Amino acid sequence: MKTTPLKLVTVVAESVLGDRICEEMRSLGAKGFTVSEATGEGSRGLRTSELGGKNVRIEAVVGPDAADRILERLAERYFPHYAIIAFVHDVHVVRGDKYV
Amino acid sequence: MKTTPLKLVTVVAESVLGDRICEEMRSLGAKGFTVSEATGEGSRGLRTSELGGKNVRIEAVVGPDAADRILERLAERYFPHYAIIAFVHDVHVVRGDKYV
Amino acid sequence: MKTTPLKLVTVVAESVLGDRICEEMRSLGAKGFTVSEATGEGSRGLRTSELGGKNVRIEAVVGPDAADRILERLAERYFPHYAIIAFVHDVHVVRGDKYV
Amino acid sequence: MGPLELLAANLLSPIVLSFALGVAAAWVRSDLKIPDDLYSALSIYLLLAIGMKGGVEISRFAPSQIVWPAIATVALGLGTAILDFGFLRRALRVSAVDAAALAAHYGSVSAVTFIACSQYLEAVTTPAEGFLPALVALLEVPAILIALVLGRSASNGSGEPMGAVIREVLAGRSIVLLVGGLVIGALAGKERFSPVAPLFVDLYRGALVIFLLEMGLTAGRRARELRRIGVGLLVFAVAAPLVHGLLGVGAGRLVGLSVGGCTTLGVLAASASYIAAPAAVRLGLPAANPGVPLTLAIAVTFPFNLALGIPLFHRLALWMAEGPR
Amino acid sequence: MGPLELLAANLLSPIVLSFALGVAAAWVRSDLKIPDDLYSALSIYLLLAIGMKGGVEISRFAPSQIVWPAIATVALGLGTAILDFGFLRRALRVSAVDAAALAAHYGSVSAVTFIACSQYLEAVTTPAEGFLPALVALLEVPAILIALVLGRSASNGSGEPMGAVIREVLAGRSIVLLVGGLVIGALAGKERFSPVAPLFVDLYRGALVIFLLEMGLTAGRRARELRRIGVGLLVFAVAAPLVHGLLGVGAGRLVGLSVGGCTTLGVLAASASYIAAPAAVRLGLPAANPGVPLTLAIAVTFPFNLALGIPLFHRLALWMAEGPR
Amino acid sequence: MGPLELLAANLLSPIVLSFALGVAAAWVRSDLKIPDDLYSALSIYLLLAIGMKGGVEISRFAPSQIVWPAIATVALGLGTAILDFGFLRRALRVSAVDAAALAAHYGSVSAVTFIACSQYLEAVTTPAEGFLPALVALLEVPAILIALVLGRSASNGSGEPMGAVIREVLAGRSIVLLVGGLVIGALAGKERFSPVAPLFVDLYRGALVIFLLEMGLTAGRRARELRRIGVGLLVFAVAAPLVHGLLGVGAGRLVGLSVGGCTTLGVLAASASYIAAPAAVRLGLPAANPGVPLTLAIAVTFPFNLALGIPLFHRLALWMAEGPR
Ligand SMILES: Nc1ncnc2c1ncn2[C@@H]1O[C@H](COP(=O)(O)O)[C@@H](O)[C@H]1O
Ligand SMILES: Nc1ncnc2c1ncn2[C@@H]1O[C@H](COP(=O)(O)O)[C@@H](O)[C@H]1O
Ligand SMILES: Nc1ncnc2c1ncn2[C@@H]1O[C@H](COP(=O)(O)O)[C@@H](O)[C@H]1O
Ligand code: NA
Ligand code: NA
Ligand code: NA
Repeated sequence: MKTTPLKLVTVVAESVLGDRICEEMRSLGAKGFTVSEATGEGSRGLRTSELGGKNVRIEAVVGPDAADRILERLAERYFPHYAIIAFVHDVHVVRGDKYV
Repeated sequence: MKTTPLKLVTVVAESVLGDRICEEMRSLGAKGFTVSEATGEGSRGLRTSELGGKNVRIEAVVGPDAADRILERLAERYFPHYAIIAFVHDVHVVRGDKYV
Repeated sequence: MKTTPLKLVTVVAESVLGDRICEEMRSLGAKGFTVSEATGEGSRGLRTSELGGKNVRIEAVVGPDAADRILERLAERYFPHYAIIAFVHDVHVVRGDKYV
Repeated sequence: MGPLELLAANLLSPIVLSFALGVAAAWVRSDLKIPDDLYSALSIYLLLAIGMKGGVEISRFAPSQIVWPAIATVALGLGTAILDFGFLRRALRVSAVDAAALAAHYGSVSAVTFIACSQYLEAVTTPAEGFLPALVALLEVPAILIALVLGRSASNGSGEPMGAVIREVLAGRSIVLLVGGLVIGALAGKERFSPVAPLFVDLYRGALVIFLLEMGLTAGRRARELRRIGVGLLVFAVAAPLVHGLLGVGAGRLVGLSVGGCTTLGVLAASASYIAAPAAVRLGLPAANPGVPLTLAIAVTFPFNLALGIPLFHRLALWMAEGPR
Repeated sequence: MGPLELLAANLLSPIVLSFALGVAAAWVRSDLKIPDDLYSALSIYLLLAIGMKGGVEISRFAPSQIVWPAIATVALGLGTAILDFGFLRRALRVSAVDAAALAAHYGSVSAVTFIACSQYLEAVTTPAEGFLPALVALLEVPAILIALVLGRSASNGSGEPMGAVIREVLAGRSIVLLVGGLVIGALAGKERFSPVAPLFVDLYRGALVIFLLEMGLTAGRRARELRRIGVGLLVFAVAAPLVHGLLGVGAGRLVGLSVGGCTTLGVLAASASYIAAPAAVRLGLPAANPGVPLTLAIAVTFPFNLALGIPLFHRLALWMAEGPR
Repeated sequence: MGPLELLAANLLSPIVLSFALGVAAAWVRSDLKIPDDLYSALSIYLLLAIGMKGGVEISRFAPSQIVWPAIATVALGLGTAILDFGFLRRALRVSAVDAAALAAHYGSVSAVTFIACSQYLEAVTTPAEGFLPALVALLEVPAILIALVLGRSASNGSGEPMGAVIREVLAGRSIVLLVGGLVIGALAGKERFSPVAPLFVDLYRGALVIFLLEMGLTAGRRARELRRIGVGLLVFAVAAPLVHGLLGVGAGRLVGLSVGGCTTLGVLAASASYIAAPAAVRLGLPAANPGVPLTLAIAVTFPFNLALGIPLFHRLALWMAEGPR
C-alpha cells in the first residue's frame, strides 16, 4: 500500500481551548483534525469531567512545516497559562497528498 | 521490558462505517481493536456530533502484512465515497505475539 | 520548534482497572496522563459499553525508563487476568523536560 | 378560531418558540449544546411513547377501518418518492443518486413532525383517529426502498447489497421503537398502560420542547450551509411539502379519515425524514451527497411544516370537509 | 384472580413487554441502543427512588418489627451463597474461583427485580411492608463477602487485598444510593418528601419501562453467548432462583411478613446481582471468568424471575399463608 | 414557625439532604458518578424551567414595577464585585488577576441557589414576585464584566480580546436558556404553557434533588483542595455571602420587594457563580488560578447559602419588614 510519511500532531488541553486550537490549526495549514473527549492529570492538577474540568484531545495529520508552525503557536499562546500538552510523531498516511 | 515491534493502524471515519470497518479488520487478520468516539473536520466538512454526524476512531495493533491489507481494503472500498482518514505507525507492544 | 524525544505509553484495559493503572503510572514516574473512554474487542471477547463492559484508554508521555517500568509492572500485575493491551512509541514533545 | 388565530396559536406554542430559540442560539454561536445522550434519550422516549399510545388506541378500531388508510399511506410513500425523483431529474437536472437520496428523505416521514401535529390538533381540540401512529411506521419505509432502487438502477448500484440495506432499515431504531411500542400498547391495553402514563403521556409535550430546542440548534447550524445549495433545491424543499401535503390530505379524505386524520396524513406526507433515510441512503447510495438532503429536511422543510404546514393542512382538511366558508 | 390470570397479568405488563422488545431488537441486530448515560441516569434514579420511598415508610415501623426480617435477610444472603458454592463445587465440579464468583452473584440481589416485584404487587393490589427496600440494601453485601472469602481461601487469594474489596463494595454506588435514599426519606418524612414525589413516585413505573428495554437489549446480546455455557450451569441459573425463592418465601413466613412481604423476600433471594457483584468479583477474584455469571444473571435468571418467578413466589406465599385452595 | 424550625425545615429538605449525600459519597470515595450528560441535561432543564415560569408570570407585572428592582440588581452586581475586588487586594493582598477572578465569581450569581431559595420559600409558604427569574439573568453578567475590566487593567490585559469575552458571556448557555425561557414563557402565556407544565413545573423539585446530588459530589471532591487554600480566602468565602446577602436584602427593601422578594435578592447577591464566571474568567484572565474561585464557590459558599444563608436572609427580610419581634 502506497502511503505518505507525514506528522501527527496530538494536543490535549483544557476544553475551553477546544475551538481556539482547532481554529489555530486550520489557519496554520491543517486540512482537517479529529477531536475527542478526555480527562487527565498533569501539573495543573486533576482535570476530571466535573464542572468545566474536561480536556479535549485534538489530532491533526499535517506536513512537517505545518506541524512545526502549530507547535510553535501553541507554545507561545497557550502553554504559559493553560493546561495543555502537545507532541508529534511520524505516521504513514493513505492518500497523504490530501493533507499537505 | 521485552516488546514486539508491530504496526498501529488508526482509522477515523464517519460513524455509519464503524461496524463495517471493524469487520474488515477482523477478516484481514486483526486479533482485536479499540474503538472510541470522535468528531472532526476534513474535506467532507464538519462532522459534529449532531444528527448522524459523528465519527468513530478505530485503532488496531497488527503485523505489517495485516496493516497493509487493511489499508489497501479501506482505500479501495471506502475512500471514494466516505469521510475517512487512515494512517499507520510503528509501536512496541507488550506480549506482542498475541496480535499477529 | 524545539521538542524533546520521549515515549508515549498507551494502555487500553477494562474499565475496572482505570484508577489502578493511573495510580501505578504516577507511582512509577509519570508526571501526568490522559484518559478517555473506549470499547473494543480482543482475546477476552467483546467489551462493549453494556453493563460494566467498557474500556479505558490511558496515555502517558514519559521518559524511556519510566516507560519500561510501567510496562513491566502492567505485564506482571494485570496481564494474566485482565483484558488489557499496552504499547509504546516515540514522540517529540513540546516543553518535554516537564515530563521526566 | 379563524385561520389567522390558528396560525398565531401555532406560532406561539412553546414547541415552536423553543425551536426558534435553538435557531437563535445557533445564530449567535452560543455554547449551548444538547448532550448527545439526551438527544438519543428523547428520541427513544418520543418514538416509544407515540407507539405505545397508538397501540393502546388501536384495539378500538376494527381492522377493516384501518386497511384503507394503510394502503393509502403506502401509496403516498411510493407515489411522492417517485414524483420527487422524476421532478428532480427532469426539472432540476439533479444527478440520479442525488435525486434518489432526496426522494428517499422526502417520501419518508419525520416522527417529530407527526408529534408536533398531534399537539397542534389537541390545542385546537380537533380529534384524530387513534391508529395514526401506525401509519407513521408504515410511511417510513416504502419511499426509502423505492428511492434506493431508482437511484441504484440509474447508477449501476455501488454501495452495500440491497438486502443488507433493507435489513438495516427494517431493524432501524425508529421502526423498532414505533412498531414495538404499538405492540406493547396493544397487548398491555388501557388499564395496564395507565401506571406508565405519567411518563409516557403527561410529560410528552414538555419533552418535545427540549427536543425541538435541539432541532432548532441543528437547523440553525445547518442554515449556514444553505447558501451553498442552489435555489432550485431550496424551492423544492418548500414545494415538495406543499404538494405532498395536498396529496396527503386528499388521500385521507378519499379513505374517509376525519378532519384531524386528514390533517395528520397531509402533515406526514409533507414531512421529510432525517433519521431513517439518511442512514439508509448513506449505505445504499454512498455516492450521493449526504449533506444536502439532511440540510434541506432539517433547516427548511421541518421548520416550514412546524410553523406553517400544520395549520395550513388543517385549514385544507377543514375546507375539504366543509367546503369553503 | 386465579394463578393463570396472575401470570398473564404479569406477562402483559408494559415492563415485561418492554424487556421482550429489547430482546427482540437485539435478536434482529437493530441499531437501537440505550445511551450509556441514560442507563446510568435511570439506575441512579431507580435506586434513589426505592431508597427514599422506603425511608419515608420506615418511620412507621418500630425497630422491633424490622429486626427479625433483617436477620433473616442476612442469613438468606449468607446461606444461599454458601449453598450455591457447595453445589457448584460438588455437583457441577466448577473451579473454586468460578464457583465463588457465581455464588457472589446469586447470593446477592438485583434491585430492578425488586422493583418489578413491587410493581406486580401493586398491580394485583397486594400490599407489602414499607421497610422492604432496606432489606434490599442488607441482602446485597453479605453474599458477596462470604463468596469472596470462600473463593480466595480455595485459590490462595490473588487479587486486591480483601479490605480494599470490602471498602469498594460498601462504597459502591448501589449501596450509597439505596442507603442514602433511605436516610433522606427517613429524615425528610412524608410531608417534605411530597414535593419531590411527582418525580420519584409518579414516574417510577414509566422509567422502569425504559430501563427494562435496555436490560432486554443486553440480555438479548448476551443470549448469543449462552450456547458456549454448559447445560449444567444453565440448569443452575433456573434452579438457583427456584430454591432461593422457596427459602426466601419460607424465611419471610418465619419472621411474620405479610403475603406481599414473603413474595418480595422470595423474589429478592431468587434474584442475582449484575451490578455490585460483578465489580467486586472482578477485583477480588480476578482469575474468575467474568462473563459467565453476568450472562447467566442477565440472560437467564433475570427474565426467569421477571416473567415467571414473581407470580410463582406470590402464589407460593399465598399458599403458605392460606393453605392450598 | 420560629427561626430554629425554619432552619430545621430547610436542613431536612430532600434537596439539602441530597447535597449532603453527595458530599458523603465523595468522602468515602464511592464510585457513584452522575453522568456528564445527565448533569448537562439537568442544568438545561432547570434553567429553561425557571426562565419559562418567570416568563409566564412576568406579563402580570407592569414594566414600571420591574424597572427599579432591575436597576437595583445591576447595581448589586457591580457593587459587590468592586467591593470584593478592593477587599481582596487590600485586606488579603491577593494578586490583581486572582482578586478579579474571585470578584467575577462572587459578584455574579448561581441559578441553582436561586432555585433552592424558591423551594424554601414555597415550603414556608412565603410568596415572591414572579419576575425574579429575570433578575437572575440580569445579575449574572455585570459583575463578570466589571471584574474582567478591573483585572485586565491591573495586569496589562493578556487573554482574549475583551469583545470576544463579552460575546462569549452573553451567548453563554445560562444566559441563552434563562432569557430564552423568559421570552418563550412571556410569548406563550399561561394557557399555552399549561400542557408543558407537567415537565417544567411538577418535576422541578425532584430534578433538583438529583442535581444537588451531583453538586454534593463535586463539592465533596473539591473539599480536599480546601486545605491548600489560605484561611483568609476561606473566611472570604463565608463573609462575602453574608455581606452581599445583607446588601441584597436591603436593596430589595429599598425598591419595595415583598419579604419573599427581599429574601431572594439577598440569596442571589450572596450566591457565587460556578458556570458562567469560570468560563469567562478562563478566557479573559487566563493568568488567574482557575481552581481557587471554583472550589470556594462550590465547596464553601454554595453549601453555606443552601443550608444557612437562605433561612438567614429570610429571617433578615422578615425582620426588616416587621421589625424585631
Ligand atoms: N505526561 C503526560 N502524559 C499524557 N498526558 C498528559 C501528561 N501531562 C499532562 N497531560 C495531559 O495534559 C493535560 C494538561 O496538563 P498540565 O498542563 O500539565 O496540567 C492533563 O490534564 C492531561 O490530560
Ligand atoms: N488532516 C487530518 N488530521 C486528522 N484527522 C483528519 C484529518 N482530515 C480528516 N480527518 C478526520 O477524518 C474525518 C473524515 O475526513 P474527510 O474524509 O477528509 O472529510 C474527519 O471528520 C476528521 O475526523
Ligand atoms: N490488536 C489490538 N489492537 C487494538 N486494541 C486491542 C487489540 N487487542 C485488544 N485490544 C484492546 O484491548 C482490550 C483487551 O484486550 P484482550 O485482553 O485481548 O481481551 C480490547 O477490549 C481492546 O480494546
Ligand atoms: Na414525506
Ligand atoms: Na439472590
Ligand atoms: Na453574587
